[in-house]
Amino acid sequence: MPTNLIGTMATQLKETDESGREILDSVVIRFAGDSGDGMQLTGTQFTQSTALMGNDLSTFPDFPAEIRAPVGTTYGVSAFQINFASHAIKTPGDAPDVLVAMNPAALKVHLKDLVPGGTLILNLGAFNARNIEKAGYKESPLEDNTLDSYRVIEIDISKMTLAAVEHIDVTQKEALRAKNLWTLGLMCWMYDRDRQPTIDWLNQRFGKLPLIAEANIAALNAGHAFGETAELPSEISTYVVPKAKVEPGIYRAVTGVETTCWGLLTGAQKAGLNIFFGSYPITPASPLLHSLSNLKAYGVVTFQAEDEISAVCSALGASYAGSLGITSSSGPGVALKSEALGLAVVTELPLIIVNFQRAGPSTGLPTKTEQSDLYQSVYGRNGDTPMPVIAASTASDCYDCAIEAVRLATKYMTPVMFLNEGFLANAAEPWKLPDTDDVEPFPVEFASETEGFHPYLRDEKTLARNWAIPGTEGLEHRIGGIEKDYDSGNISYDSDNHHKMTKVRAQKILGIADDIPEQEVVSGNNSGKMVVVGWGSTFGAIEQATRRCQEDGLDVSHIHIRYIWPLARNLGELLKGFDKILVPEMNNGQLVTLLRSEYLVPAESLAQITGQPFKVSDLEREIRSRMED
Amino acid sequence: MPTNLIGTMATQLKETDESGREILDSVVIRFAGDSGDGMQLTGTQFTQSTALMGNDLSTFPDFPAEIRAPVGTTYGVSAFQINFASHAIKTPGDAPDVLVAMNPAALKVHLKDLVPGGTLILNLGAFNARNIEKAGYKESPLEDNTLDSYRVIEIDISKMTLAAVEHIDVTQKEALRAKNLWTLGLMCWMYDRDRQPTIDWLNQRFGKLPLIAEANIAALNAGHAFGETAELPSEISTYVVPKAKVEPGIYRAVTGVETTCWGLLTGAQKAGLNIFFGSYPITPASPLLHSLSNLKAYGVVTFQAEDEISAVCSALGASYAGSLGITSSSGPGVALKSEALGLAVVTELPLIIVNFQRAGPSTGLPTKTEQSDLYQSVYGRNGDTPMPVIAASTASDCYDCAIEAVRLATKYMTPVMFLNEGFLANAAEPWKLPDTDDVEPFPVEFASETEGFHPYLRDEKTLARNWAIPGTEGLEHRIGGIEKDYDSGNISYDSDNHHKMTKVRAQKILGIADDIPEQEVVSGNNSGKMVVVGWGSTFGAIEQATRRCQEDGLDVSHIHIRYIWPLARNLGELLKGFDKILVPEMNNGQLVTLLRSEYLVPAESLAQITGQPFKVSDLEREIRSRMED
Amino acid sequence: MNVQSPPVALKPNDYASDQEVRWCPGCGDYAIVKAVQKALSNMGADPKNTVFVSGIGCAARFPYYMATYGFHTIHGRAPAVATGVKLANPDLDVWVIGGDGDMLSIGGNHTLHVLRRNIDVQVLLFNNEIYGLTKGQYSPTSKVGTRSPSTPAGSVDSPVSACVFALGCNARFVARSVDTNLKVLPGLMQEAKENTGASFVEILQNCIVYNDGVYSSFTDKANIADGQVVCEHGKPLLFGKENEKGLRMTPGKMELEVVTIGENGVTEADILIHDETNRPLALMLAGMQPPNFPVAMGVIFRDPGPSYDAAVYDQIAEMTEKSPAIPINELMHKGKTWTVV
Amino acid sequence: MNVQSPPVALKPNDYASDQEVRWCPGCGDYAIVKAVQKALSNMGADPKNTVFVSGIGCAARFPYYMATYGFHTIHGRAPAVATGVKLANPDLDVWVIGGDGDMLSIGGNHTLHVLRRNIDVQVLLFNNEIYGLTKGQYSPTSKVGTRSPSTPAGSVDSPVSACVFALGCNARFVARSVDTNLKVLPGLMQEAKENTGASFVEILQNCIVYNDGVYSSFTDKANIADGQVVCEHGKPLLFGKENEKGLRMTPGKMELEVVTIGENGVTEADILIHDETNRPLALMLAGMQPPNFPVAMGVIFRDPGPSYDAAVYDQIAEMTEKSPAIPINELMHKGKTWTVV
Ligand SMILES: Cc1ncc(C[n+]2csc(CCOP(=O)(O)OP(=O)(O)O)c2C)c(N)n1
Ligand SMILES: Cc1ncc(C[n+]2csc(CCOP(=O)(O)OP(=O)(O)O)c2C)c(N)n1
Ligand code: SF4
Ligand code: SF4
Ligand SMILES: [Mg+2]
Ligand SMILES: [Mg+2]
Repeated sequence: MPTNLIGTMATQLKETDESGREILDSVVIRFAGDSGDGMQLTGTQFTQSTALMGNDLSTFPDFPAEIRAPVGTTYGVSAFQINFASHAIKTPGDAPDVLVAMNPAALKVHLKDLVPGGTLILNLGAFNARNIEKAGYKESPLEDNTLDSYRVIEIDISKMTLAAVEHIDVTQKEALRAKNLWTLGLMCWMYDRDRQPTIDWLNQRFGKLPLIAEANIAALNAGHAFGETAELPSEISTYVVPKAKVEPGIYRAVTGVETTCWGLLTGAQKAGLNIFFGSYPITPASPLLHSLSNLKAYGVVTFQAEDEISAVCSALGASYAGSLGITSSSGPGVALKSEALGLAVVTELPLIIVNFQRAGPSTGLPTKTEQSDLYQSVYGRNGDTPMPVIAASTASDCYDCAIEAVRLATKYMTPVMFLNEGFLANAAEPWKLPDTDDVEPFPVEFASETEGFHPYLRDEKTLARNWAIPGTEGLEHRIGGIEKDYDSGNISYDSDNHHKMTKVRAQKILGIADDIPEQEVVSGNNSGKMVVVGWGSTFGAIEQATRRCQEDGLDVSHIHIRYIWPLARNLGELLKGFDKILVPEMNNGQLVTLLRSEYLVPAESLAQITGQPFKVSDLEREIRSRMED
Repeated sequence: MPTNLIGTMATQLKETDESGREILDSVVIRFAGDSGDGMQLTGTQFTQSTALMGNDLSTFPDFPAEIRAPVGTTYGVSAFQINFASHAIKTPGDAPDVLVAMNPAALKVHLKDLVPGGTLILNLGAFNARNIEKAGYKESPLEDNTLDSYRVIEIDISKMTLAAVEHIDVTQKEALRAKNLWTLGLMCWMYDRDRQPTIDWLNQRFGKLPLIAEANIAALNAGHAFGETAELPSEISTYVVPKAKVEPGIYRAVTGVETTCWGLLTGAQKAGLNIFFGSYPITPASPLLHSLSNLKAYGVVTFQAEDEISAVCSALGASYAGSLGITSSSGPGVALKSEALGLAVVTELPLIIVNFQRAGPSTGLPTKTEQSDLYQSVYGRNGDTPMPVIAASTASDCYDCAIEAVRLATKYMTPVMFLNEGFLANAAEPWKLPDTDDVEPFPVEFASETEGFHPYLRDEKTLARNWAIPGTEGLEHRIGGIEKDYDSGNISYDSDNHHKMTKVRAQKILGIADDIPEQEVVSGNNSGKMVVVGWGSTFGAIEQATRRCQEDGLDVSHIHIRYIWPLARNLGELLKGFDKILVPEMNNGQLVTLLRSEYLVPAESLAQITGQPFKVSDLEREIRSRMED
Repeated sequence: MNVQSPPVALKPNDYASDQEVRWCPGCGDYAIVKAVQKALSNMGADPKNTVFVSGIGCAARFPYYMATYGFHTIHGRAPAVATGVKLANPDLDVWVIGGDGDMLSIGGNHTLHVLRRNIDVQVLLFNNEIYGLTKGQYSPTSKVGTRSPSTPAGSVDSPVSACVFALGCNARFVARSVDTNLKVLPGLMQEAKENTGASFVEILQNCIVYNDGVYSSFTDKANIADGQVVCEHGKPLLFGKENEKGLRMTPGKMELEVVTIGENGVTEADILIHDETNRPLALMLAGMQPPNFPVAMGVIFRDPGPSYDAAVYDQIAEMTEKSPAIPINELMHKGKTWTVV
Repeated sequence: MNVQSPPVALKPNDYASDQEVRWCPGCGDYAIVKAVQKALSNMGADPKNTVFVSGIGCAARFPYYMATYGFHTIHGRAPAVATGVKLANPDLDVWVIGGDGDMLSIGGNHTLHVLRRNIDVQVLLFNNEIYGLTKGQYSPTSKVGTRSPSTPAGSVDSPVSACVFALGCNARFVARSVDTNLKVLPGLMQEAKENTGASFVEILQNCIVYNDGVYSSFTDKANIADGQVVCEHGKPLLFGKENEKGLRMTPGKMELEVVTIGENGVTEADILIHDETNRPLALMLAGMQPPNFPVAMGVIFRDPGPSYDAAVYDQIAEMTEKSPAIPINELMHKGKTWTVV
């Protein structure tokens, strides 16, 4: 893997605003602590406030597979990184400028990423001998030279929190739990974030436990007050990151799960169908099941199946009956669905499979992200069993891809594989709220004409078969997994017919290439020395790295592929215009295989299989070095 | 699909032997009748006799998915084709020279394949109005000009059979059932085949029902006698097909199931392991389960699991415990195994998956052959999950491939996908019996050294991990599907470790390329105008077609790929030496994708997805036409 | 969905599709398809609202022969597909068809869950104690010692009883009959259909090719009277040619025994009255095996409860009433947003 | 395989691996792992011949914490993997571990078949009525109305009872206990181990994070006496603080009822004696639900039969004796061959 280069530090202008806050262009902060320390919550609240302040931002939650690992262990450390800026940004940042470490284990795991000279905020209260040993330190890192090259702020946050909530009638345990809010308060002071959204949220969340709400708010305010009043080391100052200039509109912070959910809902409405969602819980796909479960008022039926096979089969059954069948899972669960996907292909029913990819193979690293199910999506079935595959790049793109998946599935009567990623599912970004009216409706027309009807009657143009649903008088018919006669839809064991049907199924999917946009170049020229071709969530990192190279005068372009299958009709032409094709992927080289076989272009793989997003600096270095090859 | 050209007729020398029989170089006979008419049995017995006569031969059984479809229907027609010759042959023949049609439906289905001027033997007894109508004929084909261009022999075989067994105390139904043997007797007369093997077989088969045996033998002899005595049309003569000149040795007629079974057994013995075979019945893979079930005396444990998932999981469990775990299935069943195969890859345990491919997608055409699971084998799993894939070309090659699969699985501690085909499973060919002593043993050494042991300790050269089995003192350890630490084998969520482990798993499999033979050219030059690249059961047809072109002076070579993954180390070099690369496959173009992406060579697909083997003539025509492009 | 009753009464044959039936001559499946067609006709079922969902196997060919909607899916998954069909449109009348391999081997888990959830479908299991379509391997219902291509020396694992399994899965309607019992089968189907929730019907079916006569010890005409006992709620569990035999609880034990009225002082009053709502009793009845016991037929257990599909739609209605759908645009604007101008 | 007993007696702790335990603090799984270690120590189990096979879930992390052989497989498939382990080497002592999701949701079919086949393994199902590892979705054992991330308005499908299901699957050893019952659990494990064939043990386990207190109505100290009844073969089914309550069959019905000795003329003689070999009784006991009934604990059913693995090897021995293996070369030459010179 690419060696860990030192991340790019936020450009520090050393300008100050009217209130004396130093003005920063961008900052990367990482909160790290025990799984029980509430780091995800802290990060999420900080994100909310930051979003409301008008910064552009990107986040990266990184948590252990254990639900609640024993306190103080390194594998129990949970982290949340946020990058926010006064300009448009696309990644959660390579390396934190600020690291908040709530205990020694968090320090142990994350210190290596902090930029040299970066700010380190430590909860002294957790640095007792036992925790230090548990984290695997021989000596206290506070007492040797471990922290020499950082700006260290040591605060006994635990004690401060206890003091702050002393007057409230909660247990010591409950009081201590508020220490993440104390920390959040301090960070709000330091970066001038509004506490009100958090206060509102706490009041709502703990509506039935007002004392808990009160304790948390007290801690939040105390942390803030501490910043204002305490004597902090002189190098520590307060900062402001001005609003980013972004398109006008109404914004909210979203994760890819939320936008996928809304996109599916929008798509279903545009198609005029009810959603049936059959799924089986699995990390990181479960949140989509959870979100859709709350949308019953939209006629959404969610079904927690007994396993992934039942999940996909029930969704297919629902499609047969006239709903929009959707299923979702992650790699291992999608593997289990493969046989049924063959049935979906052969019965030519609409179906959407949302795959939130995670690090594999097998159980792998369930909470880490990866892009390693592309092969499975395109090729992973018995027989000649093609289906469209589309992949989302950002949380907002998830919305559009979801709608597109519905459009293709219903228009072409086909299962569609929608490749999502664990990273997209969890990470938050600001999203300019779309207007559903901007999406052209694509209403489904069920078959009703009995004259000449048979279930495999095809539309001449799309080659889609007609969709006749139970309940329709006169269109009673039988479908199934055995090959069907092209002309009657009955079972057929005829040799030539099988050839014809295999070809028409393939042709139907390939024909979609005429119904999707031509491939565009994200940045750079339409031909030249090098093109970096990416897909999925690496979009931001690749774009930033290519931009930096371009700014340096390098002739490198960026192409981002959303339609994995079929590929855009002009893609081959486009790729052939470049001398070098570099394909960075968070897998061992999968899209690169597809490009090579389709276009016979000498595309090269840049594989990073760490379960972590690419760092812009790593990519930039790699682009530069490969250009010199 | 390639249009149905008229097949090549057997070269008729019109020479005769001393007894006046016309000497033929080769003949293709097809027996066709109702599923209940015993055509498979007739074919198999004729094959036995032919094999014992010393001809080279190749067969193609083709039967319906129905167990016993209603009498007289076209979809209930079962056929068996045999090609036998006095020279080496490699395919069951493009088109029959002789068609035996036991009823109108059989005529309806198969007449189109008979060569013009070919011989047609009809069972008049079955050509009643009802059957003629059932077969979909408007008028009796005997009475219009349907049969004009053939040499037709109409015999009331039903009546002849009844007469022949009149004196034996069997029911009318039982008597009529013997009509396939009457037909066999006639064919034995016509082609000078020995009836004794069939008589022996009948006596053994119906040991407990001597009257049935007697009836069948009587019918067999009557058919033969009829030939000798009846006044057959003058164009019909008797023939002889002299022995083929083949390598000296002891031969038997075998199917790919038998040789696969023996190969696995031989491999296991060479490795010093017991076989555990976990499988779930599915067409056309079940016969392997049946064969292995009879080998209990060899320490073979066969387990009919509740489903394919349990089949593969139990086999993996058995490998963990120190057996050679094997599972088998066909496409849909292999799809179900995909998740567990990921576990096999990550736990690095030996495992063999035998996939008897059938026509897909989904249930498809279960009894028809196809090569469409190559994608699934190479790419069909979540995550980066590589495994070796090897494919057999003939029944005898199944034996060698099975041994090779065991060798690779145990030496490299990896699951191995062994691609077999329905065609290979069912078709018979003569096989020179090998001597197991010619196979170098490759005994497995289980780990026993406790010093420094951890479960993922690797052999430096092969990169295989050591295999420590339960029962071994001091090597107690835990494995599983979560990523493991390279250095300790414990669970590891470390990012860089995951990258390293993914790479080493891929490297281990790619390294096998150094342990397999270099790719050779089957026929033709090592470089030139065109190479036809095939894999699997199309070997014979491709070789024959290429040979014919070569004999015609065309510069075309034939490469046959047995190692699908990893590919032979010199393959890329070799392919680049040809101007054109044509890849005929019984799928919609799968190997061709692999070759293109691996070597960036402009390989072209020649797809035939009819569930039927290639015809030599079709291939030949296609090669010629593509050479002209 | 616009569900209406059909304009004219349909005859059994009107429910037959135009596809030629492809089972082996003499296969028990022929009788079952007839029985179902008769049942549909009796009930006046509307073909357009009737859906047959099957897995893979000989039994699973069933839908092709019905002039209704039909889905021939993949091996073992029919209950799962049917669940989706029913949840998408609860107005449909959904039948699930499969063999013993389909529903108890590869599909056992889906059978468990469709029964446990009590989805309002009829599950018809054609049990021939063998894998027909794959040419005769033993199945999870085959008796110990079954010789088959995969168990040439006889099977050694004890079978599962379909009805006992269903009872353990919390099924609320469990019945059994025989393929050729055309007198009883249509009525049983109707009861299954009328039951709210999942109805499980085991149909003992003769595979003439691979397992011929496996049930003849109690299904051959001469053996029926002594070999079968018909369960009718509230009626004594009597059987035998003259109804002279019966089942009773062995005094002092929770165990069934076969007694003859008039022998050893047994009177009709001693005979157990069938209580179809008693699950332990049903377990005993379902588990009875020849030759020591008659085989229990009819509705062995019935204790209806709310169906899952109805509950799902009730909940949807409830939630919709509580907070009705707002336009998606508004939905997305709910929560914290900010405006950039 | 060279199976010997270990040289020195091992203490419970000697069965603990060096891996840090990663369950949530307070999780019931901690107690179970201790109980198993104690049981192994009591039995003098040999670590090298002991294998723990698990699926995926919190429970399924179990093998990592044992200093024995262990295989952490994939979700739901532990019984299948264990089947292969045991059939490959019947001398091994194989334990199967999984949660309610692992063994009754995705893995229900394998659980059915490992029990039906009676493979000599111990199946320990840690039932917390929730999906722990995936953060709290309801499971097939969750009570109706369970609010969870996937059922925000409450679940509507009725659960399956693990022990009732096992009984329907023809299991021959069915027991139940509670995670924290360290007094009883090790002994129960030992009985499970000593049973020939598949032993099914449901362990009610508290998930402190997602389903805390789901069993407290009968497992909290104060509630144990009235909330649980311990099944012991041949002993009356008594419970309550003073053993003053008991179960009896409602006179004239096949139904259990709770009675108090001394009330309404009930004496100890009226109390049902537990017969662990009676499956219908076991079904009744296993199905008892609070608050109207105490929850049945201990060995609810035991009726050993030959194990599948033993039968497989017996058959191998028999077939080998009948026609011993000949060299493969000879095997291949059997049948019709011909010689070309
Ligand atoms: C995934 C998969 N596995 C296996 C098969 C092969 N198969 C088809 S039907 C069948 C079992 C048939 O038995 P049963 O369900 O009892 O039905 P029957 O034919 O006896 O009516 C099997 C194993 C398949 N089609 N798909
Ligand atoms: C094929 C597959 N599907 C889904 C998952 C996700 N998953 C992991 S554990 C689990 C269920 C956990 O519940 P349970 O078995 O009751 O164990 P517990 O965590 O409660 O101990 C699920 C759904 C998976 N790992 N693999
Ligand atoms: S094989 Fe058996 S079950 Fe299948 S159609 Fe034939 S008789 Fe019926
Ligand atoms: S989530 Fe529940 S079951 Fe899992 S470890 Fe935590 S407490 Fe235990
Ligand atoms: Mg069957
Ligand atoms: Mg659980």
